[in-house]
Amino acid sequence: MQINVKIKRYNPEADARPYWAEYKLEARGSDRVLDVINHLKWEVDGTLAFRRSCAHGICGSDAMLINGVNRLACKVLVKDLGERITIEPIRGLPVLKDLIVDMEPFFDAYKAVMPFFINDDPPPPAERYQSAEDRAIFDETTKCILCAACTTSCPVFWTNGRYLGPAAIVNAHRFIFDSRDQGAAERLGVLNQANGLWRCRTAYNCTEACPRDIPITRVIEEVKRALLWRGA
Amino acid sequence: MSEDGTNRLMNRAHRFDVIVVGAGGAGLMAARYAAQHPGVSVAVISKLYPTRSHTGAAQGGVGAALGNVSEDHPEWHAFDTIKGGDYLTDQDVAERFAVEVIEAVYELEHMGLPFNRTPEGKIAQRKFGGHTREFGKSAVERACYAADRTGHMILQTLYQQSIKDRVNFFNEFHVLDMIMEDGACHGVVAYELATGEIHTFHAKATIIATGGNGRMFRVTSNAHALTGDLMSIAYRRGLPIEDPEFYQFHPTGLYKLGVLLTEGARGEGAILRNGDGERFMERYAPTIKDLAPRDMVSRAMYLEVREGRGAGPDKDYLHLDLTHIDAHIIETRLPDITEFARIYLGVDPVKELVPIQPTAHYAMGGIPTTIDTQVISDGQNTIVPGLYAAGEVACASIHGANRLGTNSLGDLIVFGRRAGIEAAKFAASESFTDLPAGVQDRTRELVDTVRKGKRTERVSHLRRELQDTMQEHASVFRTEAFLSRQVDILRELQERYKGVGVEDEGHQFNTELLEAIELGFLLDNAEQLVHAALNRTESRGAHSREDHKERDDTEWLKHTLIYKDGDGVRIDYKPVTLGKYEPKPRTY
Amino acid sequence: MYRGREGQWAFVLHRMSGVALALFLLLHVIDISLVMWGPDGPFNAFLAFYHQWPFRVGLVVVIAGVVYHALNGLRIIMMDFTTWGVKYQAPLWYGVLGLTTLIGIPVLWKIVPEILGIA
Amino acid sequence: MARAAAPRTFRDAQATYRTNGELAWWVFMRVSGFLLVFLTFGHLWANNMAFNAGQIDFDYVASRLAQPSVKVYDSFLLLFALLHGVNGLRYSIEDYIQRPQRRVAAKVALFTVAGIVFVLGVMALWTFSFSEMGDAVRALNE
Ligand SMILES: Cc1cc2nc3c(=O)[nH]c(=O)nc-3n(C[C@H](O)[C@H](O)[C@H](O)COP(=O)(O)OP(=O)(O)OC[C@H]3O[C@@H](n4cnc5c(N)ncnc54)[C@H](O)[C@@H]3O)c2cc1C
Ligand code: HEM
Ligand code: SF4
Ligand code: F3S
Ligand code: FES
Repeated sequence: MQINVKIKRYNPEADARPYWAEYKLEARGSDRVLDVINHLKWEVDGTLAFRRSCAHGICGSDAMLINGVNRLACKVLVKDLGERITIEPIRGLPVLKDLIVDMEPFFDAYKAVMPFFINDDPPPPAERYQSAEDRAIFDETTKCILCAACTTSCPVFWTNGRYLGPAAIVNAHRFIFDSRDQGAAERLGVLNQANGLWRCRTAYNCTEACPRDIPITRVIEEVKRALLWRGA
Repeated sequence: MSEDGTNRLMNRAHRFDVIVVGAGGAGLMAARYAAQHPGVSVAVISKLYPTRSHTGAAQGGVGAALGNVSEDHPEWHAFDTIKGGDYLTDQDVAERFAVEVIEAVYELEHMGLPFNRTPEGKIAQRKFGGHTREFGKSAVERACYAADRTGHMILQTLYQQSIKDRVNFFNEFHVLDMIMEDGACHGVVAYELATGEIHTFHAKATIIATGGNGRMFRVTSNAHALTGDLMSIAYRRGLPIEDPEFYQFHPTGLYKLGVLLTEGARGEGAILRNGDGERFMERYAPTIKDLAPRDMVSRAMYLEVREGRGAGPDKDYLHLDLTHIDAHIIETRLPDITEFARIYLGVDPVKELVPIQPTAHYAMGGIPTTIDTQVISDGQNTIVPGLYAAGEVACASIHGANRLGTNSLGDLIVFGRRAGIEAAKFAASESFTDLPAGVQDRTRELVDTVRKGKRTERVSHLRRELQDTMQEHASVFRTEAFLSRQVDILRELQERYKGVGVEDEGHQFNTELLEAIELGFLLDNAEQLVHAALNRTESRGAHSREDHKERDDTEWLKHTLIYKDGDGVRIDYKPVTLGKYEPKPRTY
Repeated sequence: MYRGREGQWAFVLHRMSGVALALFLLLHVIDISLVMWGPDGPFNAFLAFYHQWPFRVGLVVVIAGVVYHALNGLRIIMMDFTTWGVKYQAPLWYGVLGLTTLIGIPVLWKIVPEILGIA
Repeated sequence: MARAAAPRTFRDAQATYRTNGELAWWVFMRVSGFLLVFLTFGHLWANNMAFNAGQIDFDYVASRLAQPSVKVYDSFLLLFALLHGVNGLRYSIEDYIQRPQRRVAAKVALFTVAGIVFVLGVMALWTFSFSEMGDAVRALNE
């Protein structure tokens, strides 16, 4: 079918400000949006810049604002969008070129919650044991691919870039609720700061944007309660 | 160069004791262990953000004989690996691997990796293709897994630890050359995507961990970024590539897309069916049926299609049947692949058959190394000082002619770790030498040729032709006629490649430029594969010649080493390290 | 405009109503405190000014804002302190809107005639 | 620009938090919100439903404020609504004003205004003897 694609473009070396570019092309309903923009790049305009790698929703490179919602370009099909497709860079992070944004602030927020396993006891010769139930508690938050779709869909983050954002909280949850980990208190402490957890206004955009179906708002609420009852 | 220019040049010269190229499982493991060496500075250079590496796509599991579910031993694992590799596996490497992978898996667990658990709370394990008890008696639960995202967990866990360890990262830096002088490696030269600037990374030891090259085929499970860059760079620098003809096709890729459905699905009981609904693997591998090694299953699938028993209007695909498996097991142990089928094909695996076809998956060959991951430059195991390789890009050779499922993740952690330790040890004992003059010259030339190219050819068209013809002529079944034809095609494509150029004249995030350069790398990878395949007149593992159907141990029990030689290639050999397992016919 | 769903709009309305109410509150306390100047002070004149119809309509909006904000506040509290609140956040929000309307009917029934001067 | 992303450490992270202030305010918003449901609804009922708000005048207000129970009720309403509302406004300031100096200025202004309003409110409620003014009040006292 014939589709109409509008892309918000910006080349810092040539353009004073971002502008909308429109393209008409043939596509199949089963094409991914990534196939569409690849086609544009390969056949129409080589200067179009975006990130991609795995092409099946696993690497987290290509979160974009597609038809008004954050998604991975490789995980949404043309048939689910219709003939008019609008693509913008994700919001709240500085746009570097076309659909490429600066991910450093995002990763900084991630790093701030100490997203790594902490257990200073000498490890046993084999594995540390963990019951299947304990493992299940944080299963969902281990799925995160750091695509930033959530953080950049959050209305609080759009205006307040100091907010650590849902992705950081998700990754803190991953460890706070791991029965083997010993760093929960520190992490909760970080989240307890002014721009941490308490900035979340339960807007649910993050949950709806997450390509890994992580129930982010629920996760955030779990961390809020943990902080409330355990204290920091 | 202006004052200012020199200054900027200084900022673009970096010096670390150990440089790791690639931030996948192998690279991050290497960085971690190198950094643990006191006083050794380490940096990782990656063309992608680390967590975007394709290790994150690995699904099924990592094989280690923990024996958590049923009795298991490293000897059994080693044997399966050797037999799976059709006896081209170096047996000393496989034996060491089977032991060390157990330690490495425990270490990953200690780093926090969230494996699934058995009812007793141990690491859960499941069956996987080619992994057996007592030297081939029946399938054994050896794959340690975390749902169907084991690779994701490994990648995340290692990246997390590298944050903890304060590893230096240069993300979105594309390595385009190695600094080689007098047969030794002194670092790499890289192009910074954000600015278009060229940086020199001076190192005492360089570890290459850049993953695979599946993008030379049309239907592949590999990411867009897997273009075999360093295999090509090493090759251009006069180093050999080992066994490139052995390229694995994974049986269960989503029809047309190539997106992988893990073998773990069959480990959980899924069955392959042809267009008539028959469980055809019973005819090809009576004992372990659907869990036979990948080369055998992919060949069986090709034969089914060729003999008219495919499914669909064009009878060109087959089916993976999960419908008899408990829906809860599917949703909990195979959630991701279930989602892939639903999203990309609109098929619900719980209720429907999933259309599949073999998909280009894994390079058994690569940059040749010793068991300690030192890169070697010839069949006499001459070591290239300061150069190490690990992961899919390397060939130690543990996978031989065909890799077993789960052995790649094992490879990453075992040899990634080794590379880190060895490189750090080497770096600690060496001092920096002066860099040769004009270290950036080759890179500048490479970039400039593409930048100023004539643009008479489109990169995407050449790449498509490469992928189509490789799929056609050099995939699961090969013949002399097809391969020779492909040699000609590649020569023509190489010629036409000289006419490529880019529309994007900018410096910042010029992804078009890099795609063009990557295509050049891919062409080299294809050249290595096709020439080696044409040369090897036998069928072994993943290399299946219809004009030479038998394995020929008298003539061909040896590794290929292929070199670039002017515009052509030169082929040399390296003996296979044998051991207690005599090559036998491979039946399952 | 980001095409968010219930949660986003619940938040936007909650914030808008909250800010509006807070600003209104500040004004409201000031004008009521004018009583301190006694019956002959500015108070009555001020109120007469407020009794013009646009302000009375505004007051209806304020009441609607309070009702929405209060009910949605309760929704937020349920999400924060129960394990099921998050799961039912969208239906709860529709409940908030429904109840706000429901409460609005008698309020309008009472006040509209007053504004129109019928009552 | 070369960016060797320097990872943060435990200490960097720990240095960023000190108090439980935000947690306390979060709890307060919920507790006060819950109380405010009753306080505001009661207030609205009394002045808009049980009375015609279009007829509110000095006498009406004075007659209400002459009752001790109303004084107490309104004091609670004033206190909770003001704290709740001002903290809510502070949230908005944190979110929408990104320049640090301006943010501080906005907060200072807000707290000053809120302080003045609070004092006004308290004075109106407690420092005047309405019984000396207005006919209605007198009537009430008789
Ligand atoms: C879909 C899929 C499923 C799989 N499932 C399994 C499984 O279940 N079990 C198993 O054992 N194996 C599995 N494999 C195989 C295994 O995942 C890979 O072989 C392995 O992850 C490769 O890891 P690596 O570290 O070598 O490279 P990668 O993870 O691919 O990383 C390569 C790194 O090199 C960097 N790089 C590349 N080129 C350059 C350059 N020029 N300059 C700078 N950096 C560069 C990239 O940025 C990246 O960081 C699977 C593979 C795929 C594709
Ligand atoms: C009537 C009962 C009320 C309830 C149940 C209530 C509840 C709440 C709750 C729970 C919050 C926190 C929102 C969050 O953290 O996401 C909140 C925020 C707020 N409230 Fe109220 N509130 C009430 C009345 C008021 C009143 C009378 C005012 C005005 C003075 C007010 C002004 C605000 C403001 C400005 C916010 C901040 C909004 C935001 O940050 O998004 N509220 N309210
Ligand atoms: S939580 Fe979901 S949306 Fe957010 S970064 Fe992780 S995967 Fe992406
Ligand atoms: S969108 Fe933002 S406000 Fe909270 S629920 Fe998600 S982080
Ligand atoms: S390309 Fe990897 S997530 Fe889309």
